[in-house]
Amino acid sequence: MGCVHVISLLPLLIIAATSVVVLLAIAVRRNHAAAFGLTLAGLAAGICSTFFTPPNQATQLLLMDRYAFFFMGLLMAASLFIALLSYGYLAAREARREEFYVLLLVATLGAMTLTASSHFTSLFLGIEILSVALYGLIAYLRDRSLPLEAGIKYLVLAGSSSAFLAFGIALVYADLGVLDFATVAQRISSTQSGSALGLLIPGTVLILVGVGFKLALAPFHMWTPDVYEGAPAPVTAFVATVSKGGMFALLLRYFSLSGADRSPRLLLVLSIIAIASMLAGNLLALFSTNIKRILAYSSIAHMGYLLVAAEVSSRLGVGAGAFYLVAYFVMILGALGVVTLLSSGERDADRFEDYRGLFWRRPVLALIFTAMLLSLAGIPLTAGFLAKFYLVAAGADSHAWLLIFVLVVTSTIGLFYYLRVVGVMFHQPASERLVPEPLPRRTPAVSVVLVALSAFLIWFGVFPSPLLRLIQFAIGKIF
Amino acid sequence: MILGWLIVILIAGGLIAWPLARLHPLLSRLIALSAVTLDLALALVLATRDFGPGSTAGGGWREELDWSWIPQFGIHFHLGMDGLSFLLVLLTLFLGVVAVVVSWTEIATAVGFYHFNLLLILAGILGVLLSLDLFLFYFSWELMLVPMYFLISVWGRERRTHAAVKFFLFTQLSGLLMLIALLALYFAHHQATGIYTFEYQDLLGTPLDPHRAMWIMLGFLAAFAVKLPAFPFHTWLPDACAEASAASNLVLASLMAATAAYAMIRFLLPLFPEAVHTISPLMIVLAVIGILYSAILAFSQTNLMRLVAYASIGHLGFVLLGIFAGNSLALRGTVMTVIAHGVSIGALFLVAGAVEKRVQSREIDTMGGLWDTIPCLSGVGLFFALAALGLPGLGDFIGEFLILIGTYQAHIAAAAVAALGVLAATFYALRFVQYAFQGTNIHSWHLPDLAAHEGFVLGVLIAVLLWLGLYPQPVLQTLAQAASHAPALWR
Amino acid sequence: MTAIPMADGLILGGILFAVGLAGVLLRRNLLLILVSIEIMLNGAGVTFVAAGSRWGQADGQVMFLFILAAAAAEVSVGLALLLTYYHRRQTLDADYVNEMRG
Amino acid sequence: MLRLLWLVPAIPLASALALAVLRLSQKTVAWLGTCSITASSVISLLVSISFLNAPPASGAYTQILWRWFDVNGLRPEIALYLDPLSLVMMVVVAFVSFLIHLYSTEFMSGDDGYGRFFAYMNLFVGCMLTLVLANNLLLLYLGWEGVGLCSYLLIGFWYRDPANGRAGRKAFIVTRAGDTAMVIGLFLLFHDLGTLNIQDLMHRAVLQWPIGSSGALAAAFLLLSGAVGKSAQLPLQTWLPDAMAGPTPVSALIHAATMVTAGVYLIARTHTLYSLAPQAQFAAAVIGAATLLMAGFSALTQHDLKRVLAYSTISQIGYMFLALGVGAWPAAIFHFMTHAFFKALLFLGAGIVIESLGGEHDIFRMGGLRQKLPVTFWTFLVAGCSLAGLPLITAGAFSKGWIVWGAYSAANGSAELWVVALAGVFLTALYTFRMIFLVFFGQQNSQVTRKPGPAMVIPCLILAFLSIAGGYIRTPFASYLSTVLAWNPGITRSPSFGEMFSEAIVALVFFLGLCLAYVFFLRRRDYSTVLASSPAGSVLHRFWFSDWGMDWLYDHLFVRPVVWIAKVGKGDPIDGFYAGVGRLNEIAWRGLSLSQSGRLRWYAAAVAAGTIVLIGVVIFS
Repeated sequence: MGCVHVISLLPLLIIAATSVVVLLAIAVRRNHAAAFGLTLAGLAAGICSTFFTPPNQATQLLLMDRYAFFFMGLLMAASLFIALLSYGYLAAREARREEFYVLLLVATLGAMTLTASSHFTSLFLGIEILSVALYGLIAYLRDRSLPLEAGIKYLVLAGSSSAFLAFGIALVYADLGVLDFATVAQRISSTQSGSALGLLIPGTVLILVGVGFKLALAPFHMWTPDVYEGAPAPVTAFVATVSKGGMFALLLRYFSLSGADRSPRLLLVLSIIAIASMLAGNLLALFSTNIKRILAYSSIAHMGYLLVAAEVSSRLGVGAGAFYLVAYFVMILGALGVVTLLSSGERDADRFEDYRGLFWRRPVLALIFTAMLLSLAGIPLTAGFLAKFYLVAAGADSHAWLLIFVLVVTSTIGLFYYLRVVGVMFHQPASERLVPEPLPRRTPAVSVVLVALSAFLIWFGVFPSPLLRLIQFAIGKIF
Repeated sequence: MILGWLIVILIAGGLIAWPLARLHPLLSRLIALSAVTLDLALALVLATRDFGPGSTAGGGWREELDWSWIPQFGIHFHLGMDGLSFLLVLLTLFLGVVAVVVSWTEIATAVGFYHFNLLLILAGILGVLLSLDLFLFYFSWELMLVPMYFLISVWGRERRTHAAVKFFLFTQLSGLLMLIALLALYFAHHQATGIYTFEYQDLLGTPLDPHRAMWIMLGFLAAFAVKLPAFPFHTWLPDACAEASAASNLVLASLMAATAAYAMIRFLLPLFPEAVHTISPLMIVLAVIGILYSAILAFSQTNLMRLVAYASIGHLGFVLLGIFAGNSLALRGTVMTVIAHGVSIGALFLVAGAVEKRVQSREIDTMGGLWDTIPCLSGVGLFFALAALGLPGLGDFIGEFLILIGTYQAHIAAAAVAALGVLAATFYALRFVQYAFQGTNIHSWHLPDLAAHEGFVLGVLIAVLLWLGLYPQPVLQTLAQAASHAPALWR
Repeated sequence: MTAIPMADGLILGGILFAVGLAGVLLRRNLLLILVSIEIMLNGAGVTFVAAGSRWGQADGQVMFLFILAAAAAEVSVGLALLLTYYHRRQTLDADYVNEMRG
Repeated sequence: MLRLLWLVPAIPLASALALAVLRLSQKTVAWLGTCSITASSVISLLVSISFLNAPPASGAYTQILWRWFDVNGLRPEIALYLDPLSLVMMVVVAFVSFLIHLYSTEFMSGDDGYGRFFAYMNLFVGCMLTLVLANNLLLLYLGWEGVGLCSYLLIGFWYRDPANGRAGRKAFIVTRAGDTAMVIGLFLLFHDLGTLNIQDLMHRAVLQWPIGSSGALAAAFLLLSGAVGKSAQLPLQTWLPDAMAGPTPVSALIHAATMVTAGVYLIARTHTLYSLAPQAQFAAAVIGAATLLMAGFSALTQHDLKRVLAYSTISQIGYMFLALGVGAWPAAIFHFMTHAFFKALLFLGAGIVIESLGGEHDIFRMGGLRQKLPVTFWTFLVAGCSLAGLPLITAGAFSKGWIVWGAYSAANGSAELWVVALAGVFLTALYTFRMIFLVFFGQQNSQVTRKPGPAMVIPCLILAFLSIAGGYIRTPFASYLSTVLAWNPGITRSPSFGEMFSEAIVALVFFLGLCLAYVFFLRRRDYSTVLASSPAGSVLHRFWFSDWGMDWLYDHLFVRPVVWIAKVGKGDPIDGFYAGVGRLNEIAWRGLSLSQSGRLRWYAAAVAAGTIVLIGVVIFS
């Protein structure tokens, strides 16, 4: 492992170092602003580093290519936004706020590892780093009962899913004797259950369980609403974006490695999972009255959509997946940003009552939230529209008609609950005078985040060309 | 370039009108009105420049604008106008002005946001009518939905949320089916030629095997049939109309239907001639059933807006019939009907809205004897009811007559049964007049008659209908110019 | 020392995994569930070691070490959470952890 | 002079517009409304004189105003066509309209819808003249629907009573049912012959269709349906008696003199087509014969003065259809003209009677008005005699005698039709004098509260003159019309059975009817009551009174089913499907929500179960 390898690992190193630095800083003196500032600086540096770090295969475990850098940049940017959201949120709630950033950085590091991993070992390590940090993050507000419950649920379920994953990897290893993606993918495609021990396919399914759990795909999705609801809003945003994004980047890479001739049986399993996720996610959210749960269910459905892209895995499919993920990050961060902003000191703003008539009280905030929801539903002028378009295009290109048909139908079901929320916000109070409330103070960072995300939302929705060019540049090496 | 301005002015007008309402609602209204009026003026400039008596009779796009938009997918911001699109653009802007004027007194809350939405819808409609790039078309098609959703759900009546959601779900699902079809066509074209493009002219000649062509056509048809709306996909319209304000209904029933009919003529028929021919018997049957069905249901409604909505569906049944009759007379009649239906049904919504404003109800049972107290409004209502029942001399008649006489050339039975629909229209139109305006004034109402701006708007609409009914030749002449793009259709 | 056949190792790993899974599903005490998860992980670890010995590679044992480390980290965080939870609710019954549902 | 032709329909239309839009005093309305029709009728007279003095070379004058539209071979014009037939129609329509407008200025005075009334009436006259003068079937159809609309508006003129509105709608819908068939006929004609211009159509039809060909038959039958609806013939006659709900001048103008004869005009206009379709023509004759009898019987039983007249109108138009059907074309048009005079007069007289009795319609509550309303009595008597066909003197006798003769001698004529026509004469005399005796003779039952003024009396006098004098122009009329509408003679059956003989029989039958009426309704009223209360008599009476039960039949056959379907369908059954889809989703949501129980072990079990299922899928697929 030479110097070149180390340099290619720069983004990972920066984030790892930042977490250590923040930890040390806390040891020296507790200061929320300082920890926050250091975190921002580290993340910003990490993002910058992705632009000029030379791509390289750094050891057998990590493939630091442009693809990885793109997703790392995306994850770090998301973390940056989440850090910005968290600052005001924590300041109002928790006495010991500084460790939050350490956990955030470590979790990000885990997710970033996933985007670069080309080996099952790094996959397992990445997931573990991510998970363990997440337990802490979810239950960070430990003197409240909901975060604690969410943390325990996540702990138990994520722990057992890790066990599934590890056992699956072990079975694959027992069968093939190798653990790097390229070889495994190629062997899975070429063997028609003719492997020596017949453990390959079950092992792969077990691995899928682990991956599916992280992505909250049906039927491994049940933790999602409870964790989303219980976790502090910024952490919910993290679970929804960074943790899933890293995993998805890995999935996309894995499938693109196996090329066109993939095992039909595995494809079948994936299709079942995708369809189940789309259906379950959208149906579960239909009449739910908790915003965070609705977002959780909707994220299940969105992961189902994304799985379509993964399954197609043509060049178009990978591009669509990447674009969709970016759009999804923007809108889910935006939506949870609004939730964060509206949350009071006692509890998060996740009930319908918190949003009733929001448009008449805080028009700008309501419109931003509406834009995010409509983007989730895939309505034009927003990034979500083009993302869905791209996704359906990828599916149509590969003649995955059933999948995209289910996608279309379920996303229409999905529109129903987004519109329910929108309808609640635009519900006109009968008698009250309509005096628009000003935006609350103490939240400049959140406002900046929301405005920026809205700008991205519209930008990607109307002039997606730059982003598309970037994505094509990033995935160029894979094919 | 002027086409770009048409759209930009509307969007800019909406964006300016929105915040200005904070200062004073009147400012917002004025900005919106001037934006739409300016657009209408521009369109009239086009009328004299490109479609006037001096212009040559040749074909081709009279105005065109082509910018690269998303080169990665071969998507262009490509607008073009011929006689067909011009007519409907004119209709859109004309009714747009009407809608703004009518909203002057009707809309009192969130005035800025209202006008933003209204102008955005108009921009979306223009986008649909002008795009020559199928992606841009789809984009504009979907773009209309959100502002329309807001128009219903914010400024509607009691059950507005339900109605708005229903509208949105129907149109969204059908739109997504069209998206699949559109992409299938896109890739089929790529397969055949190796070029990725959404360009209308390029896709026109895409070779498709019949089976695939049928499926792709069905995808497009789903979107158009729902938006039109055609029987049996119509049920969102009455619900939406029952809740939305009069101006929204004008946009919803008159203009959205116009876009759907336009899309069928512009895209469905030329892109998939064989598939359309195969399915046309079914569609003709649906159209005829729809005509009769909606007439009967209109007859039984007690909500004024709902009644008019079913009347609208009946007229749109004729539109569907004309499109699938496979006859150029019928096709010309279709365009006439779209225009005349836009004016007459739109006006009926306005009349219903004006009545509602006065008696504070949409239920026909609570009215009666209004002629005693508001004779002018009642007379105007009578006039538009007559237009709706297809009285000769008014615009609707010309369209329906051409459709029926064209249909007769190919499908005698369909034309005969559909002609019964004209008779059935008499039932509900006269019932509307009877229950709303005639009878005894049991409530002893003393209501204000038409205000100046209402009278002016409705008067202009009456004049337009008479003009369309007695001298429709300019319209048909302009339409003839569109023939060059799909000569087989118009021959 | 005779080599243990790989099949035996695999079967042992499988049994451990199954036992752990059954524990997770059947035990109501959160602490025991945590223990069961450890058993599952160890099942995976045993399988790795067995597979490694089949291929004559160190990779299996390296993975086992990673799994051990991960399990340790998980348990430490988990125990902390359980402790806090016990303080709040005075119980570790998993079936009471359902304030959120629907 | 001929170039002024367009003004004939244009002036009433323009003044209708002015009356509808402007707010005018009652006096101005009367002036404007009447003067427009005066101007129109004066111009029509001038045009006619000029046409008669110097007929165009082709025998007809066409004035193209503008091309309506021009698409793919369908190129109708807004154009007027003047030939002897349309000239007669135009002059009669314009002149009778003028008289009735004059009458209305007084009749309607004080009504709060005065302006509206004259606007509608002017619109009607404009549309009727358009109908008559149209050179193509589409423009004719425009006028056709226009008069139907005015009929609807004017029947329901007193809109406060829902019953009037109902009558108006009934009239409009029933006639429109016929119109629908007619418009399909237009489609057929255009499809087969490629034009809608009437003269071209007739020309091409002769060239293209052999006699009795299916195309000609279908077209003729379809147009006949339209005519039957508009002219209140079997089986679409039910609307006309109810249409009496409108103001009496409306009944006089629209439902007696002009609009209801539009069907006659249509068939006469397209008579070439009917010559190609003898079966259709014969059907017209049969319809006419049946209608004249049925309506005659119904008229016998009515109590309402205006309803008697309404059935009488139906019956008389039945004569015209009979004439058309047998091929006695000029007789039909001649009867149209005389009927316009005397029936308008009867209605105007009835209007005076009803007004003067304060709105009393029941003839059994009238009586003895001879002394109180002498002028009205005499004019009414003249008109009644004309209607019943007092021989040698009255116009009605000339026209009706002609038709009766035609029923035997014309192309499609037969002895059976002749007998029916004679029976009609008898019935006409019977119900006419029943009415006259009951209203004007006997003892006075109610008080006369209002006397007619000059504006109401003068039109009556003029019409009375015409009801007599109109008959004497029969021979010049026939020869004049012969260029476009020649008598279609049949084979002479028996030389002894000549026209004079037929006329003599008609006269005999008339007197028979008169005598019977005298006995039953003046001398011995109790005879009629006895007859009507006898078992068979009362059944027949009720049957005839209710228009042979046709209203009941249609009510059960069409109206109720439609209303029932509408009631059932109100909530839109199709929507039920979508609601079902919605409910299905809701059920799915409920089911799935149960799975989100919040319990850890359940979640873990789901993960395990999912894993097992997926492994199963992999292994067994």
